[in-house]
Amino acid sequence: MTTMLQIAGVVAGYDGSDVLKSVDMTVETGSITCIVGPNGAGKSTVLKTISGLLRPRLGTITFLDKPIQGFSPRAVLETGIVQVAQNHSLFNEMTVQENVRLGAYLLNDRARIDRALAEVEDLFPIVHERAHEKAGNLSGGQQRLVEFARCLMLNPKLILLDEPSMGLDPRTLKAVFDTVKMMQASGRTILLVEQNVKTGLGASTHGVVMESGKVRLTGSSAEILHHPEIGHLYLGGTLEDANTAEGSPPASTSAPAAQR
Amino acid sequence: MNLIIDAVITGVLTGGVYALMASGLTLIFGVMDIINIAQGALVILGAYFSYALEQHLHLDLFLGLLISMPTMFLLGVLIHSLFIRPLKQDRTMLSILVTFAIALIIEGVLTILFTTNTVQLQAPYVTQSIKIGDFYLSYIYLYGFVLSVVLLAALYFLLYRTRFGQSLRASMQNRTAAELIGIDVNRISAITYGIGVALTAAGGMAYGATTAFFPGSSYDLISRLLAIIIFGGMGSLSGALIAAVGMLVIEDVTAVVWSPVWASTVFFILLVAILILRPQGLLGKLEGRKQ
Amino acid sequence: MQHLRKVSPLVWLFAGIAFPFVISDPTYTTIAIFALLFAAAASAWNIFSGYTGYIALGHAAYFGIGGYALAIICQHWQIPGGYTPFYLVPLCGLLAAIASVPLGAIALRTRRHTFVVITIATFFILQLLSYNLRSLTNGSSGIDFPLILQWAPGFYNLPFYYVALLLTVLALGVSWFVRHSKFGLGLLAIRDDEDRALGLGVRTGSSKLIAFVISAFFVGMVGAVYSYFLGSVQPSFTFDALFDVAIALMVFMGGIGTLTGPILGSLVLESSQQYAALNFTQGSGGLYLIMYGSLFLVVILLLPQGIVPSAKALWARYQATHTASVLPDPSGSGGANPVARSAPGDGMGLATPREEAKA
Amino acid sequence: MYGQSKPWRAPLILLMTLSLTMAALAACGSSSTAGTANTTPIKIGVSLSLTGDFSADGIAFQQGYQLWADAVNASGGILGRKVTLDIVNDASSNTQVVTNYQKLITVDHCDLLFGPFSTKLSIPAASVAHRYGYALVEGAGGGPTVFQQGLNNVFDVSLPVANNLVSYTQWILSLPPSERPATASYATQDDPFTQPQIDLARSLLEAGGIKTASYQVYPAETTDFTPIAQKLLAANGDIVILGTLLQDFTAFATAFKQQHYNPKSIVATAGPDQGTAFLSAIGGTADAEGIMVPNGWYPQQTTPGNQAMVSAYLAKYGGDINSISSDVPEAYSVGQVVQQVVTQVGSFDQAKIIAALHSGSFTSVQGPVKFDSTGQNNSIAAFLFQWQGGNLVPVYPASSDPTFKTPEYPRPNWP
Amino acid sequence: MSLLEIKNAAKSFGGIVALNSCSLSIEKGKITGLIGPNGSGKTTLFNVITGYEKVDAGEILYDGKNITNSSPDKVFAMGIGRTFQLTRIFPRLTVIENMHVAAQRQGLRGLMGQWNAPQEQQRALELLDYVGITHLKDTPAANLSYGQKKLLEFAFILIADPQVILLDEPAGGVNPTMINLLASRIRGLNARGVTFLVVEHNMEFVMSLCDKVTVMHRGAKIAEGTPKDVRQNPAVLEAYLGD
Repeated sequence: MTTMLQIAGVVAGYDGSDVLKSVDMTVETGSITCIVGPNGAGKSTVLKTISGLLRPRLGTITFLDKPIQGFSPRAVLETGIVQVAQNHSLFNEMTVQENVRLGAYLLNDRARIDRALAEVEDLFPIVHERAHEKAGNLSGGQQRLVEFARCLMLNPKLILLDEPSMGLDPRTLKAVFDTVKMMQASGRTILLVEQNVKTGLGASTHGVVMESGKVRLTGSSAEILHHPEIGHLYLGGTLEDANTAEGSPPASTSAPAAQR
Repeated sequence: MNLIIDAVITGVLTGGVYALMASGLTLIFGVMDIINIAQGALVILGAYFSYALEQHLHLDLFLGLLISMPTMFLLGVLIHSLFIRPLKQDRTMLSILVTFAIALIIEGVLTILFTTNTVQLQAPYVTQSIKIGDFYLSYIYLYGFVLSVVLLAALYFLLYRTRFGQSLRASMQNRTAAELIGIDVNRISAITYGIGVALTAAGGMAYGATTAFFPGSSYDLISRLLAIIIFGGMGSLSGALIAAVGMLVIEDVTAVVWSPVWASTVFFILLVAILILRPQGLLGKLEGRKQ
Repeated sequence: MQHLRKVSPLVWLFAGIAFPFVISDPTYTTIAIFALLFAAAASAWNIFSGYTGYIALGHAAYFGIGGYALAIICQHWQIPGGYTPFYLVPLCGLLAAIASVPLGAIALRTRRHTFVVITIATFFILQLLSYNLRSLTNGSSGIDFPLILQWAPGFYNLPFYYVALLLTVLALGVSWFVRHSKFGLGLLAIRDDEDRALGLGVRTGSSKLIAFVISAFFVGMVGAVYSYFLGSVQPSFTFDALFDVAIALMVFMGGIGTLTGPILGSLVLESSQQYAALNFTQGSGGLYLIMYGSLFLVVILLLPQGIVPSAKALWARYQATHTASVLPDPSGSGGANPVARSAPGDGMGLATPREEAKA
Repeated sequence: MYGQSKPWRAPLILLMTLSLTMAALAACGSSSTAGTANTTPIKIGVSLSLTGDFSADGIAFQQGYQLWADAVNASGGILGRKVTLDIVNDASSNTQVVTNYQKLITVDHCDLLFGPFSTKLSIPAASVAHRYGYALVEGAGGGPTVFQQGLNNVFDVSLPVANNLVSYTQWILSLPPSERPATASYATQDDPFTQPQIDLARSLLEAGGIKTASYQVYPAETTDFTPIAQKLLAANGDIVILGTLLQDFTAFATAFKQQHYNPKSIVATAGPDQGTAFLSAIGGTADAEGIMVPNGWYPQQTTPGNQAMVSAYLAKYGGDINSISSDVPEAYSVGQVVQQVVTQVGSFDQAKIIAALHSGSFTSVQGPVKFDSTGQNNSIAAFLFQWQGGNLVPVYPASSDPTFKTPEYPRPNWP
Repeated sequence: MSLLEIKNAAKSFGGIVALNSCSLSIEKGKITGLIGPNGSGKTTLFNVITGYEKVDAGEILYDGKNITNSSPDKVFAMGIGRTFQLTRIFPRLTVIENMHVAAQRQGLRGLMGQWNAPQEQQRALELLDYVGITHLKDTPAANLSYGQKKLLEFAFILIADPQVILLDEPAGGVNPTMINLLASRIRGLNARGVTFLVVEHNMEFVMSLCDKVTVMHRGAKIAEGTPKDVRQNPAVLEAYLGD
């Protein structure tokens, strides 16, 4: 396998405070790489620095052997990287088709856009079925699929997904991750951020564990899932463990429970 | 009765001009979520621009727009990049202050250039009129109205039939998502602000040809324009059109059937009453329910 | 710098009381009277707008009601110039407060920009009424206050000064009290997320209205004193839209939602504005407008949160770099370092970019 | 939380800033008033609206005062001392006008005070001047309210505002019955300067048998005059009497032209007296033809100092005689009267000056000045002026002065 | 016995039916799970119970009292607390101030008193300690991480001693460690008698935590029972869990 994306020594943050404190990671061509870690570890921030929404203060991001750090979102998009934002990233007042067409905003060639649309409609029938409905009227899972469809319009090489499972019911969740695998099967590389560790790592080939703005562990997703120490510390062990651990409410004088 | 019909006709025609002035305001609000207090001062600046072209180059008022509108567009882009784009936090409120400051500076510059004397734009069609029934209708009202309709139609076309319009609407609806599909939102904002300001050049010309003005005229104007876009629903173009026409008709009719001194009072009371029933204005959308 | 922090409010009060004796020229006490009256009004406005986040741009209406109330009372009862009108000032504030109950209740049915415009509209309605209800207001000619003939020129300003000082201290006191009360915490919660606050038992409707009425009460009293000092009420001056803009600018400049920001903003802005008008007017008046506007731009672009929060942030940064070491963030969330913390804490910090991106 | 622990630090910064500002102010003030030897110039304080709503008039007033000061200094000054004008801007704000006169009196220690522009600002100005026993001589601020306060120190050298249109009514009523209009329409801004004039004219004309066709009051901030014009048009009065300033007069004229409304006579309280500013606003000499305005002054008048003032104006500010706003002689007259009274009293003792102003008779470019007990000058008759062939010429009351012309009546239709 | 009872609640938004004659009852002292596909009306149900939305028809009973269409503050004062799917805290207030917002007080004197009265302050700190974010008490809530915000929202509900707590996707977007902490806190509180109604898509969380699970689909209840029963219910499999 070859390396598609390489991040080295990236420092980035908001308002003068650093969220990412020197991040190094690689994404292999054709993989599904899943970043996991506690809230606030900087997972989504990594995606934002790649897609150009956030400018890194230090470090390099190399995509297909070319440096892309500090590029504008548009320039990043032109290199073949597309990001799907965390939630509700459709234009609610526009129709499904308008939304999907906007995915090819960078293109001027109408015929090419039509062709791309036809291809995407093949993969995502919903785009065709609900073409003229307002995107805001779709359910959460349907919206996620339309977002995926839109991101494929430019035929990207690398797709960044920010918590695709957020707020989805199990059935939809399964459909979404099936779609992720399908996108991989059609030759694309995927880098995603997941809180739902088991689902996320379960569907991916590679895993990255982050904590406090740094990468703690990388490896195949199976390795990560079964790494004993990491499993206990960052993935929370099992629910049974937790139930027997600490967890009694404060002293009865100030117990939060109702005692009426 | 004839008086009322006359008042309605003038109300509709002047309402068109107000709609043109307000359309820039509502457009800028829709895209950037900022209230451009400088709109009133920019309208007056636009009027003086036409005045200068007419006085010094003897350009026809409408021809002059070919110069003033592009120039004002550039001015808008400049203002946006210098003063509005740098606002990071709390843009909505801070932009009110920033644009107010810009209004003060514009007034100051106009005072130096043109003194505070009252002027009105001159052209043959300003005072000529045609007789309809027993009512004289001035050409300038007609021309101003036609200009407004044409420009508003062009704006509508731009927004709903062009790629730029699509990206503009996308930026209005979801800024981050727009950035992620490659739309340069800052550029769109700058252009939108420019368009809003360019529209004031046309609105200012039509206003200046029907009303005498001086650099301080902007204060009355901006309060009316604000009332119009709230009445019509913030961010709604057609709402602004309806509200502008409605406002002027209400005022003109009140002025003839009751008294000019109560015209504004009636309008403002009506505005308050309507906003109590429909807080989002006539055609505005309620802010989405959280969650 | 450290010991200055411990200086008690009493010292400031004393400084305020002593001011006319230190700088006794009536010109400066005149400026001080205007500045203090604006400070009282700004502080009161901040109790509503600063704490709840509802930007009201119609308080000039209550200023006008207060001014007209005093003028009409003095005219109707033929009250001679002197101390008596001062005793009537609370009554005028009360009248303004009473008027604000229905007006506030109507306006507070709406939010954000619509609220702003409704408040502007209520202001215009009242201004128009002051023109049109001639039997009460004497129309555009206005009403003159009785002359105060018995006070010597050197003494004349002192009663006004101390009344203005008293109003400022009272407004600040009420503001402090509100800020530290459960009621005030509810107002701040409304500013951040009104529906959520309601769902946590905050009676948002009545809280907003009470804060609105409190601010109208003070602004009404300020209007009464201000107009009495000027000697007359006239629709265009007593109901002055620029009053609202001025108040808002002063509060924003000082730091909206902070306790002392509004006072600071108004004292600095009003005195510097009067100073500028006195000193930089030879030649074109346009230049004055340009300078004034440019000053605003500079302040807003450089200190977007206002003077007080920005100063605090600077101070925090100074402390952070000059105390032993900057501790790493214990939570690992990247949020709790002292610099980032000081900004949104008290002022208009609002959402961090992270928040915006999520929203 | 963060904000509570040290809430008193901010006011400290504030008080320091404020004290520094004050100290700086005090320093400026005291340095400029050092020495009162007899060779130092006489300092005359005046607050003018150089910005804001009244700024057009404020700037014209500044010219008038300046022309007078130049003239006095050229002729050796007053009591052997030159004069300097200490002009501060009040930005058309009544708050600022109080501070300004306060400063002129206690910081700048001005020897004399001139009035501001407009009735609205004269009231607070007069009250401050009164507190310090200063005489306040003014040229435009003659609304009746100023003189209802019972102040003894305010003097208006121009004719009382309310009487402005009296000469017009006299002229109308002097027309032969066959030509005399049967009806008159009135429209006035809701303003203490214009409305009393219109009300007086109306009562005089009604007493003379001329019926009122329409009477409209409109708010000062009106921008759209079409509905009002339509009402006047519908009432179709033979003559129209307007209580306007320049801006609304222009709007009325435009609306009348658009509506082809041609009353036999149009008179306005102000606007047509603004010289070339009026001509350019209305659109040229043909449009101005026949429009009337009352005024206490005209450029060709042979009143004392008038020719000198006019030529000095043309030399300094350019233009032609029509470009001289009537604000200029109003301001100039203030200076002339003050000059005479100071020379007469021989000192700057304000009490004596006030007494002398009340008792004495003076001359000015606008004509004789004699104050009544309230401080108004009742000795000037308003001339009635009419635009004829691009010039504003006096037409009434009849005079042997060659500049006087016969009134055009009825006025020609709009071009 | 049932503490909270929803009878035939109906609600639609401009033609889109969110609740379709929905009836369910929440037993006192139990942890009830509420699951269902996206758009099945779970959040709308929360909104109508807590007064954020008014029902078009039907009624809601709490402890035998009719609370249909009561305003959110009244519902909260009666002892029903809730959290939101995307947390709703007060971003510009500090963590400790957030805690005090929900502390109920009666009458003018209560409102005019200091917001951080010693007793309330002590309790607020204990609750922060309980969820493990005491060290952040003076931090503006905006600066908290997503998970910390969830904990804060959970903690400030508790300050008012609610009898019933409605949790809307407490585990969504939160890392497993925090989910476990939350689960243990819910159990602890439940042991003291607090009733819970939990909307959650994380099946592991729901199944291990809840005494009873109710399934919603298209605005109405389609199944209820023990986690085990529900898991095997064909209708649930069809509508929700997938195959």
